[in-house]
Amino acid sequence: MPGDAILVLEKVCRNFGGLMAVNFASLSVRKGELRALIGPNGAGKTTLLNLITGIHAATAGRILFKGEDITRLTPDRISHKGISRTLQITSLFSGLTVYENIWAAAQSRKRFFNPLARPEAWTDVREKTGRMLELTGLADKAGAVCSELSYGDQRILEMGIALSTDPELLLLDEPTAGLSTQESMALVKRMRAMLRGQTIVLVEHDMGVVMELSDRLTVLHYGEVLAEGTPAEIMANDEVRKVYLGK
Amino acid sequence: MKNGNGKKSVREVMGSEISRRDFIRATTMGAAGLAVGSLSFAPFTYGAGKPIRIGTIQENTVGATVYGYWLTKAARAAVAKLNAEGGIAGRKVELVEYDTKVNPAWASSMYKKLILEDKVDFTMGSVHSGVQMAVFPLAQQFKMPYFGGGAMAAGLTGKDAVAYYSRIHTHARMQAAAGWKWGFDNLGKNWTFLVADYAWGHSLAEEFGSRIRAAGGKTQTILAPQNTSDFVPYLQKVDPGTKVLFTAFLGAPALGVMRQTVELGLHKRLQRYTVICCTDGVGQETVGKESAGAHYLSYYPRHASQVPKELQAYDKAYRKAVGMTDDGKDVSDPKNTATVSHMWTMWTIPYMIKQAVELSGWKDSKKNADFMKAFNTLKVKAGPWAPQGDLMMRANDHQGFHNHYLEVVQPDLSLKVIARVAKEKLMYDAPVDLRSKL
Amino acid sequence: MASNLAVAVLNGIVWGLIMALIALGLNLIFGLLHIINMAHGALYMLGAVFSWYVIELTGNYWLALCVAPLAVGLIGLALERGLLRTIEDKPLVTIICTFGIMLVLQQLALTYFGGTARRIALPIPGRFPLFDLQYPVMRIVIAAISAAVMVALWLFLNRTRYGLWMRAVVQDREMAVALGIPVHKVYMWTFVLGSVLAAFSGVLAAPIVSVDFMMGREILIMAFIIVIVGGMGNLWGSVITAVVISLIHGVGSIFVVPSTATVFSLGFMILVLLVRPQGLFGE
Amino acid sequence: MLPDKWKAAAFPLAFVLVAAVLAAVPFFEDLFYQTFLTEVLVWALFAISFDLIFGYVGLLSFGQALFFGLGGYAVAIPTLKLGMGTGSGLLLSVAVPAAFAAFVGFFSVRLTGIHFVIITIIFALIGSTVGETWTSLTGGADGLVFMPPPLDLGIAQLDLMDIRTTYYLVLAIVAISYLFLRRMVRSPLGKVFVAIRENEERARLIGYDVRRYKLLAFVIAGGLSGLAGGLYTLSLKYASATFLHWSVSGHAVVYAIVGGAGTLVGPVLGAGLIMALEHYLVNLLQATDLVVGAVLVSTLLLAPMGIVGFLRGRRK
Amino acid sequence: MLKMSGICCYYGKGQVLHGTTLEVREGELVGLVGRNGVGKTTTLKAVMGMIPARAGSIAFRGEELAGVPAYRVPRRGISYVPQGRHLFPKLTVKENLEIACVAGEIDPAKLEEIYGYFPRVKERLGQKAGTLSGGEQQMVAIGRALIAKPDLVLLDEPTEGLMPLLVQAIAETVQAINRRGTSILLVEQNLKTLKEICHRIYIMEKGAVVYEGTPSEIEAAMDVQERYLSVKV
Repeated sequence: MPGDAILVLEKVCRNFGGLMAVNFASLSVRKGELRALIGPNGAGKTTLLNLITGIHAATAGRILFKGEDITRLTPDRISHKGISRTLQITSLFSGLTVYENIWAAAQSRKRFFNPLARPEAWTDVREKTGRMLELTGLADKAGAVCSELSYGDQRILEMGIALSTDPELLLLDEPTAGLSTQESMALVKRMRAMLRGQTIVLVEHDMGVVMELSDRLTVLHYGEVLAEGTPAEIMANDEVRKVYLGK
Repeated sequence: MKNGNGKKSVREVMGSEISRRDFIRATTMGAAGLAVGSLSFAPFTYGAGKPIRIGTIQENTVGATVYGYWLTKAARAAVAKLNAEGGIAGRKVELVEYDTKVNPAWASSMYKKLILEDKVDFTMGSVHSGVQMAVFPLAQQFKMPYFGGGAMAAGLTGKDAVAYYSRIHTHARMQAAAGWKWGFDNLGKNWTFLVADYAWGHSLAEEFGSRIRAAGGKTQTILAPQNTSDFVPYLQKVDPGTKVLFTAFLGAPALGVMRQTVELGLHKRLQRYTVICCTDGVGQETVGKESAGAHYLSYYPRHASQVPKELQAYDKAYRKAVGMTDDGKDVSDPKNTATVSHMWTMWTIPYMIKQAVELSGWKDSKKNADFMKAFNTLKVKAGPWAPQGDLMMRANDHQGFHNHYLEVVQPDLSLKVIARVAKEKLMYDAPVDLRSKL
Repeated sequence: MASNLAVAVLNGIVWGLIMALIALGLNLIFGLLHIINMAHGALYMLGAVFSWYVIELTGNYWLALCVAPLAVGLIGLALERGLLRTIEDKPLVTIICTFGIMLVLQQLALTYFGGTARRIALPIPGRFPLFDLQYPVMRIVIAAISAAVMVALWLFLNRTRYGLWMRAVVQDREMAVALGIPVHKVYMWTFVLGSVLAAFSGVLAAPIVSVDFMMGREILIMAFIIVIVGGMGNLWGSVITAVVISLIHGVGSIFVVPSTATVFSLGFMILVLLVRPQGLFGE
Repeated sequence: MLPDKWKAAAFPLAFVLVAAVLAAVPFFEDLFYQTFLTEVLVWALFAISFDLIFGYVGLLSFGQALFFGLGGYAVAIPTLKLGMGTGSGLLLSVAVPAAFAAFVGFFSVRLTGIHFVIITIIFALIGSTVGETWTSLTGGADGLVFMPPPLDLGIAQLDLMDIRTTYYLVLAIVAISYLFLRRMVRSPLGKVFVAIRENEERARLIGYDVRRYKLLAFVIAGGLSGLAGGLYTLSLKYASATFLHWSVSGHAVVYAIVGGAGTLVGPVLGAGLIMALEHYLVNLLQATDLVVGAVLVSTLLLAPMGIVGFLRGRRK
Repeated sequence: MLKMSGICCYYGKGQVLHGTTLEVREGELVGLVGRNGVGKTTTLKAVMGMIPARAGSIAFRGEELAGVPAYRVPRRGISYVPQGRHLFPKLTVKENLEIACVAGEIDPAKLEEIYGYFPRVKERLGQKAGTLSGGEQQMVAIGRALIAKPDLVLLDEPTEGLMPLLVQAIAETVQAINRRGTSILLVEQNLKTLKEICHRIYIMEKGAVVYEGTPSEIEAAMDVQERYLSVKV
């Protein structure tokens, strides 16, 4: 589907000392869709996200974002191209308040040289931070140091940070990891509100969440793309069942 | 205001600071008292004038502890003797002491403390060039007379010298003037300088070397870091034709180079020569039997027996006063060797201060300039206060001149004087004229 | 020239072996506890200082060689138990903390031992001829002892249970715990062993270099260089590096001024840090 | 808890109050306290410049002595050898160390953790080795003595041989530097620094070129360390290669840690307290390093956030 | 023998185990199955004391394990084979075995027993563990767990990443070990293997055990399989 594909991976590979973590993976994500990446432990899902965001360099293949080759760019450059992500293990500015966390992300789109600029004067960033706090529902906890938040709130904040960079593509790495079933459901609800219209690649183990949210699924196994399709297609796929159920 | 005699500090008036000051006073006086006790029991009452305070900074904690120990000992003994003899101009003399930590930054801080907090009238002490360089501009800034205790940097009385600093003691240029010719004539014409890659080492190699070369000798210079542990890589570079190996290191490396020279067997084919600064205050038994046969350029014979006849009476009294045996050891600790060649400065300077005060009619800091003028024209005759012999100040550069000695280490590790260089032979053109600056 | 070279090479090896011992202790502690021990030089110095006292009392160098490292080992034990244990997992904090410990130990040595350099007589005074120079037998003996200690350390690490544990903890701490290895005790004994090695090399070097409370400061930097170039955590890389650096230094100083050599070797170290932060022999 | 309005007014009030007290010192105290405070202020500036790179960006630099010493030489050498004025010397004492910091930082910020610590020590060692051996330029360990010419401010000539003038000059420059740093760490730029300290990977992922910001912080810190060295040299009239030795950085480390890293007021407090302690102790016992080392170690173990952190914790 | 009840574990703020309860009886081979990230590995680590349990109790032979320092747990008679083997790569196979005998020397009889299960281990004794193939590493890892003569072995995904032929062999060996009297708690993602060898099977979901049954009971309950193990909602 050329034209409206926003992210394209062409035969991307990455090995770690002989282990092929990602093995000629090809993938195409369309604008506006929510694509879930599933697969057993060690299938290479997180590695794939790391390749897209430039944390690891691909050993082979190309990654195109909006038709532009971003394979060799550094993470900060890729962020400025419009890709944002959350991490599997919560990664916040843990000693700072919720407000400061969001602010740090919100101001990242501005170019600034003046070391003496007053943050109060940046009304646009302030408004954006306020908007984000509302959107994440963390406005009443804005002054709290984020290491004191509940884990669920931390996960939401993590997403809030990612969203505050105005991404065109959002990568979510196991947003419900470490949450109970009830908490997961609450998070999914919040996500629906927060992420409306956003193009998303979602790595998730919780099938409930995946089925609830995703438009299409890609199944990874040993670094390779095993199958791709709508949830219904994937459910009916024998190979996938074998991988998951051992049948 | 600038000379430190300004109005009293609020704190002083409030008295919160008194206890600490009293503490210093008590300790210094206690020490002085002890020294007095050992001399005589003659009680003395002082005039109404407030005490004259002499501030000292010495190397007491780091590196050169032994210098601090002995220079302080000499200073205390001198002050005790001065007080026993009636003080200066009828005023009692007090000593205020601080440690330099061999750290110019710390020393300058302590020096300011001496001037501004302890309000001393005169300052003296330290054998460290960096320390003296650091306090040198402060002496000028506060117009505070300062007398070095034996630092060798020629610059201290060189062309950038300041008017409130005087050195009665030798330095690199004078050492060279005193020592090169003798070495050149008696030890050999082919010299190798193995010196610390450090300002002090550079200047010794330069001062000696240029004279040797001018006289037609050959020189080689090997620089090694001052903190070298293993000298073998440098010693192996010594030219095979070398006749004189001149070394200059301080502290542990000074011992190291001495013994490692012998370990490599170099002592058999060349003469060893150095300035006593390397091992002053270090017992020859510590330097080791490897040092037998080495030559030192010194500024006071370590052993009483080596002191020239006409000075022996003064030397005897001086040794008794500072608590030093005939072999240059601490009377209470035979392992503690005195820095014989440096410490006499602290013995003589207080007396010279007294002379200059009397000559200039000094009462307080207002007459510091006159005091300095008087001090720098002093000619001290050999006597109880000048056991090292006649001493002469030169008013141009505030440099003093005194006799030098050449000592050689005997197989029994005593130091034997084999030559004496009279101070007249050490004169060089004054690089500066400070007379107009006072 | 031949004699220069022969002395340079021989001495490079001898001095390299002593340096290797110091660096081994530093590296052992780093490899296991991830502590950059700024106090290591001070422990080396304490070894030499204690040995001086023992020799003063008994006149026996070989006794000092046994006693002084044990005494320093006790200090290491106290430091690990009392101070470092609670902050072991914070590398930057341990650097600052060991820096503070270094200040304290140096000052203590100064207060009680004094600032004057002391000499320890060569326990074996002989020399043997080497071309037109001579070379002290004791240096060869010291090198041999140093090498023997390294062999002993190798045997300890490879032939004993504790050594096995140490090697295991370096590779996979979590699994070591899961197998029942008391990791905290291993840490403690590693720190003690590192301290003992530092002190032991201090005693070994003492008859060559004289004893002085500042003797550890410059050695520390040399040991850092060796550990980094050889690879942090790579013990035998340190040994090779120590000998090679000593050789280069010995041979190189025939040709260049020492400060130039120092600047170049420091520059080389920067290069290693940037290009191969794991060290030349690290993987 | 105080109303926000009061809180906003608290700092300017406190700052003005402290500055006023310090400015009043020469009218009540004798010269000693002026010189002592001059020193404290200079070391405090050195400590906060170190804290910018350590407390705010999270990089432990043991190499700040290099910039401190260079700042000193940047004042001394042009004045002494080129006959330049004190004003340009002070500007150079910021510019030259900042330029060196840019060079050193270019390599150093690629490394993190202990590797960063070590590379900064190495650079400082190179500096002190060159400084100690290039005696014709630097005077080596003996150092250089110079008499600073009066500082020409256009409207007035400041005689730097005068204690009080020097005190006010140092007080003014340190106060301005403090305000500058305070503004900076609260500015968007400062927020990036703190973000990098808290979570470098996250900062990179939201689009910050982490290395560039680290380099920027390193250069600013280097420039200010240099300024501290310049002021120190100016008050002493003496520059020395010993100031370049990496162990001099230890002062800044101790002051910042004891006072509270990651705050600006902490290092200033730390400098004041430790130096006062040293000056007091020096009359009682000689082993001041013993006490400094012990204070450092016990702070790390008992109050890892320093005095300021401890007080804040208590207030909560 | 092992009784876990109401265990709650956290990674930082994230709660991974929400009151896990399970039991292994003397001589039993129990399977623990569940999808990725449901807390199976954490359950094993909680037993080993590697992750502290903030609530609940872990009793081994009636003695409480929670609060016992991690390094003391193996001495009580529990061995652990972690996911990914975690051999010490730079140690030889022999050393990898020796290290597990924290309290004493290797028992030759036990060693022979291990050779019996895995003849390959004997051949590789002198080789560095890092140079072994995945299957061989797994054999050494199991051998390392057995050499300390445990009463209970915790096995975390021993067949992960192995060739099908080896999967079979490992499964059979596990069964053989169990038959000689060692209790085993076996974690797998692959239900098929478990159904063949286990006495009982627990299914985990979101940090809690949601189903318990014998293989045949599970076989019958297709809905359970679909619900907890398949990709279907």
